Amino acid sequence: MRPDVLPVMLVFLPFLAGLLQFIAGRPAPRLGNVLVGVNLLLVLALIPGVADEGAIVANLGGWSEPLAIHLLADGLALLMLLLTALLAVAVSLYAMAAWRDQHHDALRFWTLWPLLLGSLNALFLSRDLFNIYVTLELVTLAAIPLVLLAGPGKTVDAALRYLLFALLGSLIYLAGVALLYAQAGTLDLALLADALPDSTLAGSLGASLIIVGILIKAAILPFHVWLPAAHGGAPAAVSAILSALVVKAAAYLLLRLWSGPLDPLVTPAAGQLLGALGALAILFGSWQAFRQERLKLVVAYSTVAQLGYMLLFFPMAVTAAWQGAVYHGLAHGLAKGALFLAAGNILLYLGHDRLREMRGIDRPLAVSLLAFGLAGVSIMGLPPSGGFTAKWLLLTASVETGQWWWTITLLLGGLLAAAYVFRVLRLAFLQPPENVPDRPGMVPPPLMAWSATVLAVLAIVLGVVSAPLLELLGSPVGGSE
Amino acid sequence: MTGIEPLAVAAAGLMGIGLYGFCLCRHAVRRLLSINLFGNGVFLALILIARRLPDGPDPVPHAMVLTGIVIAVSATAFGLALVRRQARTRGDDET
Amino acid sequence: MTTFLACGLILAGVGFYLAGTVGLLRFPDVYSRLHALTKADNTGLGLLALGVALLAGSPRLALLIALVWLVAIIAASVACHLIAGYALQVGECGDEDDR
Amino acid sequence: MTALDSLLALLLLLLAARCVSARSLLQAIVAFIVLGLLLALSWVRLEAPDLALAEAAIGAGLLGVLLLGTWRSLPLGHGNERIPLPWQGLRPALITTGCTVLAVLLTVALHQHPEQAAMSGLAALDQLDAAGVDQPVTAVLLNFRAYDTLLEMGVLLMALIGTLMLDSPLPRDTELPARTMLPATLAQLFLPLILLIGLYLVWAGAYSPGGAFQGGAVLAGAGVLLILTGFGEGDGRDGWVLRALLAGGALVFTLAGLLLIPVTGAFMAYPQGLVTPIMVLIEFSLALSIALSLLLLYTGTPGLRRRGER
Repeated sequence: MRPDVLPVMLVFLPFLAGLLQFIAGRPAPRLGNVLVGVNLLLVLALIPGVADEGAIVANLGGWSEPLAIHLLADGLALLMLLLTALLAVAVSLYAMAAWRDQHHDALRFWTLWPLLLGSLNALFLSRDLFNIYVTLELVTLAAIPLVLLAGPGKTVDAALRYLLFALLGSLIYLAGVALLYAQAGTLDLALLADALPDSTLAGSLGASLIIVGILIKAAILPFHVWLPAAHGGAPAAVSAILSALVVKAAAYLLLRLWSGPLDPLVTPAAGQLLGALGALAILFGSWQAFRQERLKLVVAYSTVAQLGYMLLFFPMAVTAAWQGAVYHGLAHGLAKGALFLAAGNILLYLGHDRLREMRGIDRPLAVSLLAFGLAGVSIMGLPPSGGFTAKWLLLTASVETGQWWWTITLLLGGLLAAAYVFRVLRLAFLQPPENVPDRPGMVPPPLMAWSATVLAVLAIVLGVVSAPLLELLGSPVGGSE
Repeated sequence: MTGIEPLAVAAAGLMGIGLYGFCLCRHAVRRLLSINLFGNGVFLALILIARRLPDGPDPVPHAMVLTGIVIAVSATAFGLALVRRQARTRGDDET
Repeated sequence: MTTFLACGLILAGVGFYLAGTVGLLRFPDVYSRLHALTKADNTGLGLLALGVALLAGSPRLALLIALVWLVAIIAASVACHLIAGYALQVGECGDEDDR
Repeated sequence: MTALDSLLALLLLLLAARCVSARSLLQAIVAFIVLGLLLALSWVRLEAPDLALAEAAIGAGLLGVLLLGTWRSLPLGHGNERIPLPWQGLRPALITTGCTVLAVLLTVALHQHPEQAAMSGLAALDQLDAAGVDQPVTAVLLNFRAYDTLLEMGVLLMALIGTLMLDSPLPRDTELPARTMLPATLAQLFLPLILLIGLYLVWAGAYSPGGAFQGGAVLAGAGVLLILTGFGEGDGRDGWVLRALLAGGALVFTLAGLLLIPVTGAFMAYPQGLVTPIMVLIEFSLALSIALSLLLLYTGTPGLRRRGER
């Protein structure tokens, strides 16, 4: 089989599954689970090709260069695809148990989720500016109905706010695309860098609009206001997807575009500005996470903070920072997925997620708390987790470039993360008061508990297997060594 | 080409006014309208850009506009359904 | 000669439109506004269509313009009827803040 | 002709300002609809009649009806607000400054012309012969960049799924139109004409302005007319045939992409002899999907039925 069939399959098969599920009109979780399994196999099958040749390109439609749409699987895309595929398996197993008895919600989940998976794959594989716009919209419009699965009455405010910001963000992005097309005459990321004339106002303005649009979609600090309610209010499986993958997809685009087509347009000052936004996000998000009274909001604000780390690549722009930022994306994705799934289990058992009334759950929810703790290790950045490797790389970069202020940010961020993770764990392990009221909820089935744990273990393992993965990633395309 | 193209000013102005409305309006329908104003500005800009080709308008931006209109309208329709649902939920709460 | 006639017709049409618009802006209530709009604008549209049809030069185009004119006045009169009916039923709407 | 352009530009800006600043939400919506129609007019002048058609039908027409319907379903006075003027406080002043700067920069940027003409556009016009249709925009949408259109159909479908999850259909007109027979008669009179135009637009998209999007929008408009005049209404139930038609637009692309790999050895490439028939098939299933999706986005219900039918 030709290797370039694989990227095409990664987009089209999930779409096919989603559409068939929509037409069928009754939930088929098995189809969904087979799909995520096949998806993982396809991604794994991509690895040798990318490792040998550096990248696999598929031409859609067979048209010639400036016109055609290409799918590109390079190291960066492959790692994000791998993260998506691993999370997809865990989340699907979790969802199979979570929506077992709810016909309507299950049908909607199993329709939207394959479509979202296909959209995410399409986004990671895209090599075309306008294509990215459509996939961004696709991801958003699959994600918001999924948020509504928690009950439209409760989540409608959060969903509406999410939609408004997402729509504005993507139209600002589109305005930037229009300006860049006017200058370069092509939408292909690979051709854009060469085709753009040097430092015109239109080029710089286009690049800035593109970046601002993506920052809104990625919920970076001044634009984070829509995130906590949406991620905190969604069902656990959906929160995991949103926090680990959907906002990450936007952050990924920033890395992809900055180091590639926008490279001739960006300046060191812009890099420092983005880094400053990232640092603010880390400190503000962590502090907010520490102050929250509800578990899922703690985890949601933690996402605001953790996304900030990926921005620290931009001021430093060396290979170590590149690797650190991407690795942070992977580690955070796995750990955050585990945290949200575990939080969902706690919510299921208690019937609420108020931190102060959470004590005494250590025995019935031992496995879920194990997942929470292990994932917390990675979020805090303790060895030997994936989070540690990422932060170590970022620290190395900050020392290497002599930008000591990021070192301080990284250390403070780690401390604050430790504070909010341990706060949750301490409350969970406190002895219950004497007269424990009857628990209204149920002990989550093993499938739900273990799918969270598997993700958390993967987040730890990520710290051990870093060498081959980083080799696969390589260095930034346009950046300096 | 010299001189100012009036419709280019209109495109830029629509984007500016749309952004202004998004920042200052509170009601969701008004914000949706503002977003669509911004979008209309972008579409107008794309159509102006398409005219730069010497032999006939450039079909690529035209296709982008057509795709963009459908996406914007379907997302806005979804937003309006959310607004109706929100109003209903609030109405139920008050009674 | 034809061009001359067409220009005259179009100018006359524009004049009727202008009158209708002034009526819309200046008249006090819904009914008299509708009166101004429908009468003046339909005549204006007719004159305009006639003028453009003369300029079009081909019978096919002229026929199409006639069709456009027909559909437009049917739609306009039905819309007028509906607005008047609504006004009659609900009562006069204020200028601002009617709801 | 710059005078006319200037007038259009001025009107567009005034209407946009009105849309943002009107105190009554209804007036804001009306300003938005009029702006959409004027925008369509300006696009005709910019050699984009097919886009003008789409904007008038979808952007101003269908969205306009939907906005008005939503306004009617909101409680009295909902959404009436006076936004602060630029000099009334620090925040409005800052935002005004920012937006003005952005608009000025955009204006300058839109006047910067690069040396060479757009490569992709030239390539598209160059390879038009191989695309199976003569109309460049249709060729880009359905062949050169068919992948975008597939993803776009996905967006449409998911917006619809999301809308249906909310279970908030537009309220039915109960009081007004039933009093008079005129609209219903008019609808009966015009419906064949509208259907004809819709189908013609789909068909004509291959060689002249028009296409699946415009045709689909006009067909959806016919449906809206039927609902407004009381012949049809939204239904709480759906059937698999309807769902298949809704998914059809995306499905036909997906299948074309997957099934043709063994035939042509490429992705989303159509075999030489069959390009035109495949394009026609795609165009009609797209138009049908678009028409039905837009119509259901309008009603907010999963199904449709004739009025009074159970």
